[in-house]
Amino acid sequence: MNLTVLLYFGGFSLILTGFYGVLTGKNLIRVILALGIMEAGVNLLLVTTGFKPKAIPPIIVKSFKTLSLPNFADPLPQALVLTSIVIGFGITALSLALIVKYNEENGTIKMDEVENSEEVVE
Amino acid sequence: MNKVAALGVIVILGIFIQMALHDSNPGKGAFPEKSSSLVADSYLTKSVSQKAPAEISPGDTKLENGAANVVTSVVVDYRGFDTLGEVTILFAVAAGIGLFLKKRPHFKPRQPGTILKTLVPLAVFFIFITGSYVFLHGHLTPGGGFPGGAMMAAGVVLLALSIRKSMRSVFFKILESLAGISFVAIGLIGLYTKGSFLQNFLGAGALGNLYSAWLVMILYFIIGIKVAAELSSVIADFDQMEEGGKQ
Amino acid sequence: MILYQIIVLVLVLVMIAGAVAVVTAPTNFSAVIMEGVVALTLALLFLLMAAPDVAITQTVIAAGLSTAIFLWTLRRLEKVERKEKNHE
Amino acid sequence: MNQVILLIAIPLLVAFSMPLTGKLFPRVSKVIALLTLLFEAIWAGFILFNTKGAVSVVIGGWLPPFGINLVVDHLSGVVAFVVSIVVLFSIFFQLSSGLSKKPNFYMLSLLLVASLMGIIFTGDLFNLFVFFEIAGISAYSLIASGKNSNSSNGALGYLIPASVASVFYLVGIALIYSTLGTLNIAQIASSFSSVKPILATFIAFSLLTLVLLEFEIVPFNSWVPRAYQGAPSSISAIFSSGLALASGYVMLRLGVIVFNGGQGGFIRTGSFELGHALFGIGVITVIAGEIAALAQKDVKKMLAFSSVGQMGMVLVAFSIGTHSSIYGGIFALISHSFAKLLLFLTAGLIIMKTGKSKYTQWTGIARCSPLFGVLMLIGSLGVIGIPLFSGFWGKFAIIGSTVVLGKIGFIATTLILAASVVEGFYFFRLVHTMFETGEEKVPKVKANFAFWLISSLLVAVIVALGLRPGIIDGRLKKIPGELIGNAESGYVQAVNKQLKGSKK
Repeated sequence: MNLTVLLYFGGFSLILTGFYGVLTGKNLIRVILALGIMEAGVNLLLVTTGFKPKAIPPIIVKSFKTLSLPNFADPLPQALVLTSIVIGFGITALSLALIVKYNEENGTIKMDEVENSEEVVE
Repeated sequence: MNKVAALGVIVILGIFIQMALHDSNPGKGAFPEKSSSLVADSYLTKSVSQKAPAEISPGDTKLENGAANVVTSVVVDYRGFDTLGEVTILFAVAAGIGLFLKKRPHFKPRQPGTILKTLVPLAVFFIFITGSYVFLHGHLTPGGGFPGGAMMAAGVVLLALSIRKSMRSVFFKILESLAGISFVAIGLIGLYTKGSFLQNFLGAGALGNLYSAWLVMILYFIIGIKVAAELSSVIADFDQMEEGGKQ
Repeated sequence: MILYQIIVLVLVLVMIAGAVAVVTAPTNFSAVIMEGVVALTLALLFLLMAAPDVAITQTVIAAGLSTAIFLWTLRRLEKVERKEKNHE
Repeated sequence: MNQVILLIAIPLLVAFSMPLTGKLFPRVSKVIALLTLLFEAIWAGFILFNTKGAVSVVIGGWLPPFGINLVVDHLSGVVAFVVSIVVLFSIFFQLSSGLSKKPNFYMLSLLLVASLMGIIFTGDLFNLFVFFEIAGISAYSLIASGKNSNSSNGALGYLIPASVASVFYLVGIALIYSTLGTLNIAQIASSFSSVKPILATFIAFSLLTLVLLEFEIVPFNSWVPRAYQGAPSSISAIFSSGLALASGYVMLRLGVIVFNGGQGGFIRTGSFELGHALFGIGVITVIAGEIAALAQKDVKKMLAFSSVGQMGMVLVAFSIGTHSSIYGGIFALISHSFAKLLLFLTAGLIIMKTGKSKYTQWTGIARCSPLFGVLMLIGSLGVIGIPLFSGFWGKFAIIGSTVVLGKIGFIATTLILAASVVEGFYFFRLVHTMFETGEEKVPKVKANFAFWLISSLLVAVIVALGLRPGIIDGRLKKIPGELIGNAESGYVQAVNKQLKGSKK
């Protein structure tokens, strides 16, 4: 069993499941949750790109020769994921506040009811 | 969107992804046999701008970057500009929520019992200590400014939930502002003393010591404070709008 | 090594099941809780993938704070709905 | 050139300090924000004036593939200058229009301009993503600050598709990193042709989704009408003139440099002709945008859809990828920025003073205050591309470049001309309505000094560019040459030179 392939599969499944949720969701809370699932999936995907079987965390705790590196995991994708998690939280917080405002303005948290009253050209 | 149509889109996208990942044409694929990273080894051996030393051990002082946690060195030092953008995002979220949500000042907080009143501050005290430990040791151990700041913000949540007093977001705003100013100011000092924005002007220190990797440590401290203040001010805004429902 | 692989496999499957549950859950509340489960499983997975920094951040921010503000919002929206019903 | 970082750092610094100054002296903080925007415009002009060719600037002292770099060349200089002017004028209009806004509004516009500068100058794919997110978050909040009941709807309608697109952008980054092992745009450009073709196509699509969404291209532009309608007019103006310009710039950068290796001709990834797909999408966008604009009664929505049509035309030009079409595309983008800015600000002022947002209700406004009619007319002429006005030269160059393409070129030419006719129809319908005599008495619309200053400057620019494109031609004509080189583009060369010059 190839772990990398499995993790890629997991990441893409999450992204596609979330995407399905975003496409079909009427309730705004559910759409934002589905977005969160997509973000989780892409974070997994990013970490997987720096993953090697039997890797150890990229923290230097004992000495090593630079010619023969220990099997460190790649630190760069991990750094990117840190950023991506925080960005995801920011988007979630902002969209929840927007939903509250939307609810105050339209009296609902369903998207399509308002959408129908306007001409939206795809 | 129609459920069937959405399912169709997902299936098509899935097939496209499958084809892309298992492309049999010649060239570089998504699953390289050897690690393709051009940059990771240089980060790990601290040899981005100088030659890699033969051996790296804790306590070395001549490295270009003294953080033992390589992820931290990437987040704060090698790609510090991204991190500036990241704290800016939280700042923008806090500012945005403050801009478009109406504040509701009139509400009566419920008074908590004595047990909560005495125990929660104690718990929050320990949470703050842990949070600051996490971001002060960010260059040595896993963790760092973001989780540390978030832990402190969680302490603030606890306070808000138990004490039920209206949270004053002014304090957070000032803290946030000061931390942000010092982040950019450190960047500008680097620009005018060393020649490029956010460049390390303090030296690397000894690998693995608490008082090492000065710039990383200071920046992570600032990030921790800033993240804690920003998250707290976001939560304060949420708290106020939640109270607003009760009035 | 086999044990490690099995654990990863189980975690990935739990995560996918959780994601499907978020999309199909009957109520908003259960969907939010399932999202928390997915985030925590992912944090465990990160820990196994030699990414402790990411795991900590994921636990505190994505699983903790994110779920908290979701619940906060839900309570707020429910209150408004209840108030509206009372008015009617 | 090191000082280019100030374009990003200074607005961030001022924005971070605004919670302090905003609490203490709210009025002063707004003026400080405006002065910062003025500084941006001056500094961007200074950078542009000193640009001789592509230069790479490192951040943090780490060389490009390891650290993040900024790249300054003629293209980024010109775009940054125009964007900074657009934001300056819009925010000046907002500040002087009497609709008071909280200090947070100006803070977020500073963050927006900082992130647009970041988008323009950065040389790193992930950094580009971070700046897109900052721009997005400031944009959603600014839209939601609108007073009408559509603002939160517009903001959410923009947030959800943009967030989905940014997830796909991150997928693209993950795949690029696992395949090529780097995130630096120049390094990716020089090795992108070695990626397997289907994978390369997938990566290109996932990266471009976000860019095309911000660039208002069909089918990713469902957010456009709602967001434009919900936002305050000054913010709609920034979207249509600033954000669209910046994302068009990214489209050009990624398309021509990364996916094509700077070889010129149709943009391709591996064996797949991405350019054909983009050409097709562009054609559909032009048709859909112009027809939708024709059907609109709401003036702001009409202007929004007209922007969509124009962006489609620019995409068609970029996807052809010859020297003259790239030149024409950039010229069209820039002139569209100025003309749309004038239209949005004038329309915004009229809507604000009269409270009427549909053009059918505007009957007779120009009878009472004819200068507004003239401003709308000049803006429209600038967008349509009548000779003597700025839009003409862009369309002229694009049409000139399509002629050599044979059948496809014929389609493109016909399309652009037909689009101009449709544009002409709905813009003249608008202006004509304004000059009609209505039954009702219309109040006289008054504007303050700031508005007259901005609008006369914009009119001057539109007419000057129309009469003498030579003013900016010298710099614009160098851009295609920098993008499309014989072996490597000037952009890639600049970064590689820096690598070779290093000690390592």
